Amino acid sequence: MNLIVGVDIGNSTTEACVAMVEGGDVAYLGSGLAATTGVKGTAPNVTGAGRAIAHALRAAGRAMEEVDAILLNEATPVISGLAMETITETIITESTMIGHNPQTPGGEGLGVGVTVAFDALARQAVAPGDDAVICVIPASVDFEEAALVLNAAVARGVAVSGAIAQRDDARLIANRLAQPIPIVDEVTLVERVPLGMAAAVEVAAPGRTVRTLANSYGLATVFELTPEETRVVAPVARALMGTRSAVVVRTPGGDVTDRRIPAGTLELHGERAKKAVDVNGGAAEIMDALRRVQPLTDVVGEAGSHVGGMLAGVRETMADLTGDPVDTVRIRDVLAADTFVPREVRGGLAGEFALENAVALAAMVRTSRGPIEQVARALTEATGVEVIVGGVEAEMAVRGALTTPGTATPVAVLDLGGGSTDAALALGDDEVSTYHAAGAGDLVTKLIGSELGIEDRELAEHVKTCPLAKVESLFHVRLEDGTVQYFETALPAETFARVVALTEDGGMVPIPVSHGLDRIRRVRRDAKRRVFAVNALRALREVAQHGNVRGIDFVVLIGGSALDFEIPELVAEALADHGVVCGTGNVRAVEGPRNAVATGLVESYVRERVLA
Amino acid sequence: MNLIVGVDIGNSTTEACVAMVEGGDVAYLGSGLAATTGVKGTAPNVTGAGRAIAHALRAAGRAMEEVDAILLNEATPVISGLAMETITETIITESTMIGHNPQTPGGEGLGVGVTVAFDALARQAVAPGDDAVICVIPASVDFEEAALVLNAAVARGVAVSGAIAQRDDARLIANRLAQPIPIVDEVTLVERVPLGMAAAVEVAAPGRTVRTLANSYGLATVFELTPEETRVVAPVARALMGTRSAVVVRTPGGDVTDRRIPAGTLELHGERAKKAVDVNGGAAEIMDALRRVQPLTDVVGEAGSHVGGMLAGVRETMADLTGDPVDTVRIRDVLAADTFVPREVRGGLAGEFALENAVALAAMVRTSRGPIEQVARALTEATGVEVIVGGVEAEMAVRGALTTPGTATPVAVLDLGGGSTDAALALGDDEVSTYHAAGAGDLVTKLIGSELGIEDRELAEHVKTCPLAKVESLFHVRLEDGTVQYFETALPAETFARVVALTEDGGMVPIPVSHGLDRIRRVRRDAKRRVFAVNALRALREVAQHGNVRGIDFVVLIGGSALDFEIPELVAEALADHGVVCGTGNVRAVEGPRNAVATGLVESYVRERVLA
Amino acid sequence: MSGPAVFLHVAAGDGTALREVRAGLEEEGVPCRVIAAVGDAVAIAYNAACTSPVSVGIGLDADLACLHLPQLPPDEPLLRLPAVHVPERLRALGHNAARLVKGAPLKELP
Amino acid sequence: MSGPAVFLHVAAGDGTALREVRAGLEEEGVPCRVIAAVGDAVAIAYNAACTSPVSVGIGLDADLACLHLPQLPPDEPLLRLPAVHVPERLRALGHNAARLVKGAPLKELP
Ligand SMILES: Nc1ncnc2c1ncn2[C@@H]1O[C@H](COP(=O)(O)OP(=O)(O)O)[C@@H](O)[C@H]1O
Ligand SMILES: Nc1ncnc2c1ncn2[C@@H]1O[C@H](COP(=O)(O)OP(=O)(O)O)[C@@H](O)[C@H]1O
Ligand SMILES: [Mg+2]
Ligand SMILES: [Mg+2]
Repeated sequence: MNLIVGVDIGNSTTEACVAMVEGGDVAYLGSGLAATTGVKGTAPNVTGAGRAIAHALRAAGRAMEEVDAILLNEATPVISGLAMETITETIITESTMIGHNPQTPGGEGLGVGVTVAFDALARQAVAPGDDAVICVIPASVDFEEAALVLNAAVARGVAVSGAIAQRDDARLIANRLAQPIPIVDEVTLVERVPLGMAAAVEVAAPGRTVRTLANSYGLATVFELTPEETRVVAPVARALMGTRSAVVVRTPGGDVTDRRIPAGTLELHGERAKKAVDVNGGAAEIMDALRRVQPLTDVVGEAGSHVGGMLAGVRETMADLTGDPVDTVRIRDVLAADTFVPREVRGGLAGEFALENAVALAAMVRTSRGPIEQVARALTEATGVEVIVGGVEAEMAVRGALTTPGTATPVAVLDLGGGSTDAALALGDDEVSTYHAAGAGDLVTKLIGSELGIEDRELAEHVKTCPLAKVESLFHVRLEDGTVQYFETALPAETFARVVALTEDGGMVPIPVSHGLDRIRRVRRDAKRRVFAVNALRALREVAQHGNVRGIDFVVLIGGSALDFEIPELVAEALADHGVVCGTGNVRAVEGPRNAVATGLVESYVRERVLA
Repeated sequence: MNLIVGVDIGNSTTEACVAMVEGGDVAYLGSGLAATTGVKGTAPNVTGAGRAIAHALRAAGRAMEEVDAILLNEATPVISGLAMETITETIITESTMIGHNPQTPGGEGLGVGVTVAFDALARQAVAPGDDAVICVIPASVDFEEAALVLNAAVARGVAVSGAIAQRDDARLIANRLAQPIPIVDEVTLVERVPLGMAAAVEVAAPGRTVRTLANSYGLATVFELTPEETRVVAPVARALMGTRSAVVVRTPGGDVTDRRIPAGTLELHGERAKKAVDVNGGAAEIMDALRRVQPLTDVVGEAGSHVGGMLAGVRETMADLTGDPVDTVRIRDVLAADTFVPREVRGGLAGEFALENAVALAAMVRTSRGPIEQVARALTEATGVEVIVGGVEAEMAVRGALTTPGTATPVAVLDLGGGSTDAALALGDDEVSTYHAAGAGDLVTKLIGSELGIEDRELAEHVKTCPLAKVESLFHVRLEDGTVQYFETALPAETFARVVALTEDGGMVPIPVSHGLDRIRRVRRDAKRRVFAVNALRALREVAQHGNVRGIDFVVLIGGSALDFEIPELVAEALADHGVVCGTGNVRAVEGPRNAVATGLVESYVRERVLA
Repeated sequence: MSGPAVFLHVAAGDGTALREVRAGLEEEGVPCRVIAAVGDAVAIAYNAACTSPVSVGIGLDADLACLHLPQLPPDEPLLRLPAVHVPERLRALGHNAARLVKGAPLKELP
Repeated sequence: MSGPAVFLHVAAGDGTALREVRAGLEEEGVPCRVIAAVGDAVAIAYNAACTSPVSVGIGLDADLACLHLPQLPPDEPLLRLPAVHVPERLRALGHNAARLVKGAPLKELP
């Protein structure tokens, strides 16, 4: 009888299990996990491993002194890095448009005229016969005074067709006008609105969006533009699509541009071929080029370009982590994902935001790290127990995953981790082929964070792993699926009408962004799809014979990201057309998708002893 | 001085405009429209034309007697048809699962046991040592009685691990249990639940979804399945993904199948090539094949197959409408769109629905209809005014669209109508190339109706053309964009918590489906994209030189569907990468996207008189 | 005591009506507070609605069960059922009171 | 009169506070009803909240402006501002009363 502990040091998590082995029989007594300490495969791992083992022993009701041997996996020497680069930029070269969406604009319809300062109107500097005017009202003017002056001007015969206000009082003003006009308010930088220029103000009916100012030919009609001028203002129209109110001021030479920032080219070196691809072409083109040069030996970015800097950054971080010289770091896989980043528009007047396109890259780096023996030795020192370095990680993962009820070979195991999505295919008993695809849970967190403008990584992680709810009153929330949950005591006022993430332990984390629940949910699910659905297919194709996924019978999902409440579902959806059974692993019928490698180490140890 | 009326008879709408012409000068006095009466290009059109002319004359303040000539367009002899075919079917061959989502299930967690009738439990027919049980409770049992019996059984030592209830009282029962168990309620056909079988009941925490029963390996664990059996139940797991509660009963031989209904092949005959394509492959494959055989001369469906019947139907309807013999009807364009249809699952126990895949086809048929002269003669008789049949519809459309401010050649006009999306490209002055793409507003309406399960066409039309709102209390609604609208008097109780369509005239039409606002919105926008974004690109490629859309400077959207509050935006989005200015037409700077052809007729009449 | 609850004002009744209405509310997971009252069902329902912190009230007397909201005219309750009645309909009235609070579509009365 | 409205109970005040609070509500498009009351701002605000058909109340006296909800403990209003105060903050209190009714995120007080 032997008390054995299996230990798996992953990039993020170290897992352990305790088993009693007698001849060919094995009884599992407990398991545990802890965060990995240090870079996987280096001496600092010992701390985390010690913690995981201690947890497992506690669960088993055993002590370290009773342990006969610790089995440790031969860690794969791959680690992953992330980078992101914005490839478009929106600039308003002169103040031509205000496309922001105040919550409470005033009036309704379209007003066209020449911009005039409120003061000038108050001083009667505009004569009855003059052109129609758009009045620009600064914050110093009270709404009653504003209405008084506008009404007086109209009474004198001045055509007042719209207004732009700095304070949040458009409705207050509009409600007091004898003849209602459209008013856009909350224009923070109202003093920058050029005066004496042709301008148009449009406010749509509630629930609708502006029609004239969001249409190039509508702008052409309003400002009597030539075809050439129309072409120049087309980006203004595009930027205003979907807003409920808008102002466009026609300044000579004023312009909005939609600039593509040259991001540079990526050079993919394969064993047999080489391909250069323009990053501005987007993720699909990069992944397409990658498919053509597989197997990949390295990736370099054009020197001096954005992507060059981006890849150099990845290489340096990796070199720092591993202690390898920068020039020996080789990139063995990349995953590109199209994304977008909300950025304040340069030259805007009311803090307008534009969604800029960006490309995110995850890269997989093979390192020349020292052997695992170093960790093994340190672990023996720390525990006083013999440490046996066992089989290859992928084989152990397969062996552990196969303890899931209902599985059999040919089986593919997909380890959905933090940095990489690892596939291992076992057709018969021993031949295991593997692929390490760059990109996993960490990239999902990063995409969610940047697309929603959330800087705090922990918050982005909450958005990733928790269902959402909308706080509809101080006493109830509406969950993602529409059901309502009631509370006896008031929720914090700052969560009111906000979207919150519901943590597993019943907590409620407010998400401080202005998007609605559904938008946040879509960002979350799209990010998961772009990473895990894409990578599952990609990794399975790499390990499958002739790239044919249909030949695989069972796909078992393991790893931390398989614990997610929707990632397994999204992966199953992506594999639905390939005739495989896909589900989340349930290691030893009790562990769920955790502990596969640690369990595989024990299984393989037992088998070898029986065979010996 | 001549008083001239231009008349355009479209498939759905007849438009007219009245102009005073003097030498080369023209002054437009008014315009009007009416629904087209009869099939476009046939004598019954006169009624609708008369109405449109009368409206236009009234707007112009003129009488029919003053009119010198009516200009009529040479109508394009194309009409369109629609068909839809379901290609998958979900069948539960024995009662194995109940995946419905009652609003208020009881308890939380997973319960596994053997199904037993409530009566048997009440009669103490289950002994303490027996297997764990899942109790099946019919509607005749009151919740207090149910709780009493369950508590008594547990007190006697019977392991009760879950329950299935017919009434809506799962929480009432669960609240009264000494030991809480998961309970799924509102199982309408509870008497069909097989007794004495292994079963599992799972209820997820609020806002979450079932994990074990929606995972193939979870089912394998619960029911101790072999890999072969696991493969068989995989569709059950798939069907349960996303629900909050579920029941699975394991009946020997019970099974859920996901059957593909063989839909047959479509044969596309081009002028130079021929291609057969399997309809089950989906819309993308059909459209791809179409691209390869262009120009298309006809399409036939495999005899005896679903798609064969589908196309025969289109052909017959067209023949009926036009009076042409069926075998002379030729299909000149098709648009295929992937869609889905909610269908009740055969063999379900609680009215479960499954979304079945379907393919919708729009077809464009060239007819050999008699010349427009027939309509012209009838119109002269009806009005007593000379009717002049003028130029080709597409040329007139371009000429009318070019009265939009800010436009110039090279211009492409996209007429977004009811049955077809027509492109006309004018590079210089007179060379106009055209393409009639099947599928437009009517197909969008049809997709929306079938995907949401709305039978009433008018209601589907409302969903298509109106923004949505959710009635949040009897006194306020929340609009699509999140803003709130308040009412002084109570809204009808049946609209409470429902999604409504807001008609342009301020009306509120309840949409009697169970989906949330956001789901309905997504269906609506996706339908518009699948039809108009796809067709805009397709039609522009067909008319552009070498299929290169970039060579076009301006794209002007006209026709009824260009009036839509979001279609122009979705088309502009689809063309965003092609460097064209795209916007909604504003004919004569006042008509918006209406009246282009009627205006073009007058413009061309004036030009010819000047040249003559 | 001011927790969120539907107020249920009871002037009289045979107990069954009260039990069913409360069961409907409980199944939906919305708290309710039962208070003895004097007056006819419509009037006490309106009063219950006006005082309930979630603005939903129910009134019960020997003849009627009423569901009321403060925004409605006092003599026009949203729902009015005979109090001695099919239990399923009274249960549904409880469900609907709760659904008004939760913002869920109302149940059709069976 | 029972239309949906925030109730604004006023014990005293210099008029400016009242004007600003009402302006905030008007800008948001939510009706309000001004009613003379006796008592301190907290108490009358709670009373206003309990009687308002939309369950949002405001109380004003010479010292304080309070925003209250019936579900809160009577002596703990959601918001409490000095009544003789920066007008922008009083305006924002009106905005927030309206936003509680509309279910829109609250404005930060300037
Ligand atoms: N309960 C959970 N739900 C969703 N994701 C999770 C959960 N727990 C961990 N993760 C994710 O799993 C990833 C780490 O996976 P893990 O298997 O522990 O990594 P590794 O294999 O690299 O050690 C992280 O991206 C983390 O966000
Ligand atoms: N206001 C509107 N908003 C959205 N769609 C509209 C509107 N008015 C008409 N339509 C759509 O336009 C289509 C008919 O277009 P029309 O140009 O009148 O047809 P045709 O060119 O065939 O005569 C129909 O599908 C109808 O739903
Ligand atoms: Mg405002
Ligand atoms: Mg229930």
